Amino acid sequence: MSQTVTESHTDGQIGSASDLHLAAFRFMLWARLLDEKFATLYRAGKIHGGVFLGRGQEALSAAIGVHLNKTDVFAPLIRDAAGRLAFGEPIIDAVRTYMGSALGPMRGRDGNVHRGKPQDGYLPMISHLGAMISVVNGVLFARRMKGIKGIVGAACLGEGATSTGAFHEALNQAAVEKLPLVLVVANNQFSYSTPNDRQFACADLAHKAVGYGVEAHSVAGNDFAACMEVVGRAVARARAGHGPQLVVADLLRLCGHGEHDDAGYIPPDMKNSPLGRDCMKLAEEFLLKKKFTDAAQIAVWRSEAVREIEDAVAQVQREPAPDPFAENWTALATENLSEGRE
Amino acid sequence: MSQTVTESHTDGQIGSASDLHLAAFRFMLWARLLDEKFATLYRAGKIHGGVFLGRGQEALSAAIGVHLNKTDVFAPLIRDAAGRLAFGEPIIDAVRTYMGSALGPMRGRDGNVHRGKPQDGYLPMISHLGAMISVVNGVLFARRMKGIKGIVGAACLGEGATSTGAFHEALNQAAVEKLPLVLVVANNQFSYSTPNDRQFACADLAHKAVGYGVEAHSVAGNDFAACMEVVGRAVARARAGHGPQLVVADLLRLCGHGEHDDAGYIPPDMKNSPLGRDCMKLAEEFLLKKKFTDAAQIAVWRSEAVREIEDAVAQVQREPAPDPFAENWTALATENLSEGRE
Amino acid sequence: MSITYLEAIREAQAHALRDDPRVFIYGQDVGAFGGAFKATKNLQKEFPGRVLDSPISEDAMVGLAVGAAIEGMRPIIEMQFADFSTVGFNQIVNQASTLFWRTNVPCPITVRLPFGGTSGSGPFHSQCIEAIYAHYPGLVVLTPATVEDAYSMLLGAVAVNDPVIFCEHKFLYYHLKAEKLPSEALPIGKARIAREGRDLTIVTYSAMVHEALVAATELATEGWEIEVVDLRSIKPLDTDTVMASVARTGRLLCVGEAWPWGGVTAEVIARVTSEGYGLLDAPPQRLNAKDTPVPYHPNLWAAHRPTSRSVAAAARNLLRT
Amino acid sequence: MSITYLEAIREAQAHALRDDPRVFIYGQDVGAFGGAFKATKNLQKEFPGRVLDSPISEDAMVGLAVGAAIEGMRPIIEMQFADFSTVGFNQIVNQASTLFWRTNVPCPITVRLPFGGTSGSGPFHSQCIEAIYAHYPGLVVLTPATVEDAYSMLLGAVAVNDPVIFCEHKFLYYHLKAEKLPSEALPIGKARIAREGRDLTIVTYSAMVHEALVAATELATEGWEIEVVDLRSIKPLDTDTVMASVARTGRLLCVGEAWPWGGVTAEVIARVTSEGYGLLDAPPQRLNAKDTPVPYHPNLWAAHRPTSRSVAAAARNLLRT
Ligand SMILES: Cc1ncc(C[n+]2csc(CCOP(=O)(O)OP(=O)(O)O)c2C)c(N)n1
Ligand SMILES: Cc1ncc(C[n+]2csc(CCOP(=O)(O)OP(=O)(O)O)c2C)c(N)n1
Ligand SMILES: [Mg+2]
Ligand SMILES: [Mg+2]
Repeated sequence: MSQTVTESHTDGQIGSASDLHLAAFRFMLWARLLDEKFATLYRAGKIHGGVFLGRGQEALSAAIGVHLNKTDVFAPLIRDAAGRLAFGEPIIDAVRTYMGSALGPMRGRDGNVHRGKPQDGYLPMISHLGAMISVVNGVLFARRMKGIKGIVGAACLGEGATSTGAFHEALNQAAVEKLPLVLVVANNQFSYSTPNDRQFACADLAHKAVGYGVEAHSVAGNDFAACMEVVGRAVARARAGHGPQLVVADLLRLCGHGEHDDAGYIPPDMKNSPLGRDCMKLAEEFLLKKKFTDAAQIAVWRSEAVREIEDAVAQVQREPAPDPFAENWTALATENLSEGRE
Repeated sequence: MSQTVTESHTDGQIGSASDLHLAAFRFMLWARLLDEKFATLYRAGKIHGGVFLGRGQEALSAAIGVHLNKTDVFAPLIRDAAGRLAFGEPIIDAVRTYMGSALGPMRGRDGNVHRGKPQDGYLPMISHLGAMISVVNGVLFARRMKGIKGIVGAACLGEGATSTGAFHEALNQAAVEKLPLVLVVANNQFSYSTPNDRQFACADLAHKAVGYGVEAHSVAGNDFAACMEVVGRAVARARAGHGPQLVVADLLRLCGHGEHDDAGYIPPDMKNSPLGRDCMKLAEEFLLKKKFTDAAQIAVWRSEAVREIEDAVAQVQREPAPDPFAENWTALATENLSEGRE
Repeated sequence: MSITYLEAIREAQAHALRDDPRVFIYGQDVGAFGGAFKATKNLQKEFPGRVLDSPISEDAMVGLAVGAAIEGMRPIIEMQFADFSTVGFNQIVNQASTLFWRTNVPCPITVRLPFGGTSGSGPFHSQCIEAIYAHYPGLVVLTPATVEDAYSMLLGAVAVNDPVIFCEHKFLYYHLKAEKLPSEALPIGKARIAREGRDLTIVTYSAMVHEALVAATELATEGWEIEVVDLRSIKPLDTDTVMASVARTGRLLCVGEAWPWGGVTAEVIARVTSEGYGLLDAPPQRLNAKDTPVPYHPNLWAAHRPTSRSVAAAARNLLRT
Repeated sequence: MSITYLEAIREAQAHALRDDPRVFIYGQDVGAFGGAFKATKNLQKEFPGRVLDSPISEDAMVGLAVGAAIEGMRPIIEMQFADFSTVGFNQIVNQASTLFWRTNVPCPITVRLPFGGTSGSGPFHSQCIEAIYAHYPGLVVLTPATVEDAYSMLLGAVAVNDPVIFCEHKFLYYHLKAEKLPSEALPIGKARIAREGRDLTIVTYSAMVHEALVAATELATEGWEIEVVDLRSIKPLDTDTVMASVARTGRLLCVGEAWPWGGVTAEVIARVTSEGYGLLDAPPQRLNAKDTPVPYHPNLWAAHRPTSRSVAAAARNLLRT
């Protein structure tokens, strides 16, 4: 997969709009199928701990991923399988992390959505919501000190995370430093089960921007074409030196908070409203209508994706589990300062 | 003093505008002179730890104090001697706290501006900026649960404190609960030595309100009449059930961060600008112009204030210091659960 | 009928809400949803207006509780996971814990921390940070190990006039069952002899009590009689019960699921050796988790925390000393 | 010429900035103003663009440092007071401390905490919370007690490839003076014998080293030879040096300015008694602050924390055992 899909995504340097859209769509497709595979494995008891899907949020997530270059910075959250793939994460890294493989980037130490490679500007989330934003700031800040220009850093979060002190401090910090931060808020109307009227009281989360002195962008988060355009614009503004950009996307997650949750708290009315439309379907319709591709091609991609995912899972299932005796059981890089090992 | 000044301030039920203005002015005067006394004591080495003045911020502080009733809630910060007096704090409580008297409300356990009486809705600040706001929310929330209506809670802070996560979480919480919170931000252009361009990037702090879904009020913080009007309006809006109110007042502190600081970082230009005008002078001019009072009367008040302050200090200086052997050295209300005492 | 540790926590809250109009519950998803673990299931329906969803704002959640406590209420705050209480840390350790000492106004809040390791939960959903809170003055820190204690100690926590950090172990939520809820209980602050013995005392708390009991059963087949002390409360810590047990057995092994530096095991050993030195026939020993974050993969997790097997091994070593 | 503890901290930072382009300083008022305590005086002028005022955002300050460290920088974060680090707590204990373990990417940040009691500073500007950080894996916690150590250990902290919590005692800032800065130093992680003796070992750190030394001098007039071990680093903790000292003296008194539950004194006693039980001729003892917030009034403050007088009294008791 890392080959097939990233082929057409040569480090953000994709020629035409249609190329970029097709690339994004393929990441969405791969992400949707990958998520579904994780859900299946979860139900089969093959995954330890929780499984968190991005179902319904792939368009937004892919849009941010495809607009980042390899030299940019990315801090995705739990529903960003699409953006992760678009940023260059090989499928096998996702599978290895979920399965706790010793060969994965997290070596079985952390799991599921907690994965990344900081040395590649791909920051592995800690669970505490809002906490990654200031870390993105730090990377951007350091790069500026080093004279590196033209890069951006994107951090994703849900609308619930905007209630955290960490979100506030970090967005303000980015604004004061005028950092090229793109903050993408997926407003999926619920944080876990909590509806927006128990989470915030502003008419529109995009209204927050003026209070920080940053630019805001609103978008229908399940409208693929709109996401591509609006997120693209936000990334371009940040890259051009206009400081932090706040993107607020309205949408619905078409799944539970995690696979243990049936999302019974989402009212049917809402599911049946425009908010509840599946971005995958809308994206497909858009591409077909624009004649960027055809149904046969999509079917080919789909089966390619399924095969690659199955292959990755099969491979990882043969891989060694982490061995506690091979662990050095220290949290310090400076081994001679570590203590408490046996 | 608690008599003389609070006489005309019968629990917010002051008859005419001129009465309220006069009351506020007298609190300002008392506060200015009290602060000056603390500064003198500090220079004489008579006070342990720091001394923090409200010089230049008395109009704003008094305005909030006089608009609160005794049954309201008040969480002042370090520059609120005027508001504290207006809310009903006896001078002697301030002096006892600064001098660490065993008879003061804090019994020598905490000092200087860290004073209050929670049971009277007068919340003693902890030092961590922003931390008192959610506590005010809690009192308001509890009173609403108990069916108590028509009250408001005010929290004061500096512009620097708006950068804290605590500020953000608490203001959002108040907005979600639609609590009658009045948040008074004294934007004195510096947080300690840090100028506003290193603190925030929005054009106007009042712009933050829309991002929380609360109402905003801006005012020239050294303009006595304006403070009275705007703060009065904000308190009335909160009391009438319109949810949290954010008041942003622009002004300058006419002193150091604490008495150890000469505020050399405040540019002379700024001091000489309208921002740097002394609210005491403006208030006096206003009262004289309006013929609410005359210079002779003000002179009388001033000497009354000086005498009361001197009396209070003299009294407290004769009072016992806290006796470590009389302390029970437990932090728990439940004595039988406390441990570690000797 | 049988009732789980988690249900006991729900029942205690229902009981508290029923008996005391000053009690309310505030936390993320605690309302209609009934909480991430369902510890408040149906409570919002049963007690309208008194079980409220909060924004994702741990700092403000605790701050609100303190304000409400000042006003005479007795709030229960549910943290979704103990690990997230670090974001509300300041309000707990600087606002709540100091209020009474500063002002003479009590601060009766209960902060529920679903804590401790479960398989596959990883570094940010598994932490045992009870010692962090116990270090600060002004807090009571409870760690119930049984269904009965989960129930009665939570009722006790709400009744106490001080801030209580209530550490409920997620590993015990569904596993642990009792026939019925207790009508009587040891007072808050007292430890319990979970198993009597005369050869060695294991002092522990929360989920590790059960690992210790399994180890004790195993060691019994080898002829050893192990006494297991369940601390129940780590602050205050019932030194008397611990000392009395050590006086009987002469040997002390402290077991904790938390990280090794400091914490309950160090505190217990420091107390026993400074106050009851002569009681010991062998050096006191301790067994903690390893000094790294809690790993995700079950293989690593099982090696990271003490288990009945490693407890038994440590006990055997100590018995041979 | 003489140099204070505070000046040593400034000099170490100047040195680090000069020698290593990856170093920068970020904190409230550290820029033109030179910091609340003047620990960064003139540094912004000397090193333009590398000493930056931050907003009042402790969480984001630490988060930014972690991001910069990922990018290869070596940031120094100044907390205005250690007490305010509770607001940046989560980024320290969950982000910075876990980064290397999770990802194999080091996190070389130094968080400077001006800590400890001074007269009249009260409950929120006096705290000793080093044990809170030491409890978490992934952090190094340093507590220099001398001007020389303030200098060399801060240089060492910046050089270490891990997050370092650098606890600099405010009481020592102006009081403590040395003739010159050292060119050599003990390695980070090693304790120091601050005074040799053979009758009793006092293990302590930071400002309490000086109280212990005064007590030792006083006890010398009574004929006792007290050995004082200055831990320097509380995590890692140099058990070997402590044990060797206790092996010589047979008696152990641990002194800490922090609160009594848990902490350094408990950890030291737990280690010595479990690993070197036979070395002790008397029960180990400890002396800590009282279990309340730190009081404002000097009379109360003096009774709250250990002083040379109470250290001497505790030592005398132990010598008589
Ligand atoms: C500081 C903090 N508190 C609580 C949680 C527990 N938690 C995990 S996800 C979640 C809901 C997040 O909602 P939102 O930000 O809207 O993202 P969504 O799941 O809707 O994508 C909560 C409360 C957490 N991770 N961090
Ligand atoms: C969380 C926190 N960080 C740092 C401090 C230290 N501090 C005390 S006052 C102050 C400046 C406050 O500035 P501002 O809020 O503008 O109020 P002002 O002093 O100007 O009235 C700082 C940084 C603190 N009290 N709390
Ligand atoms: Mg959401
Ligand atoms: Mg200010």
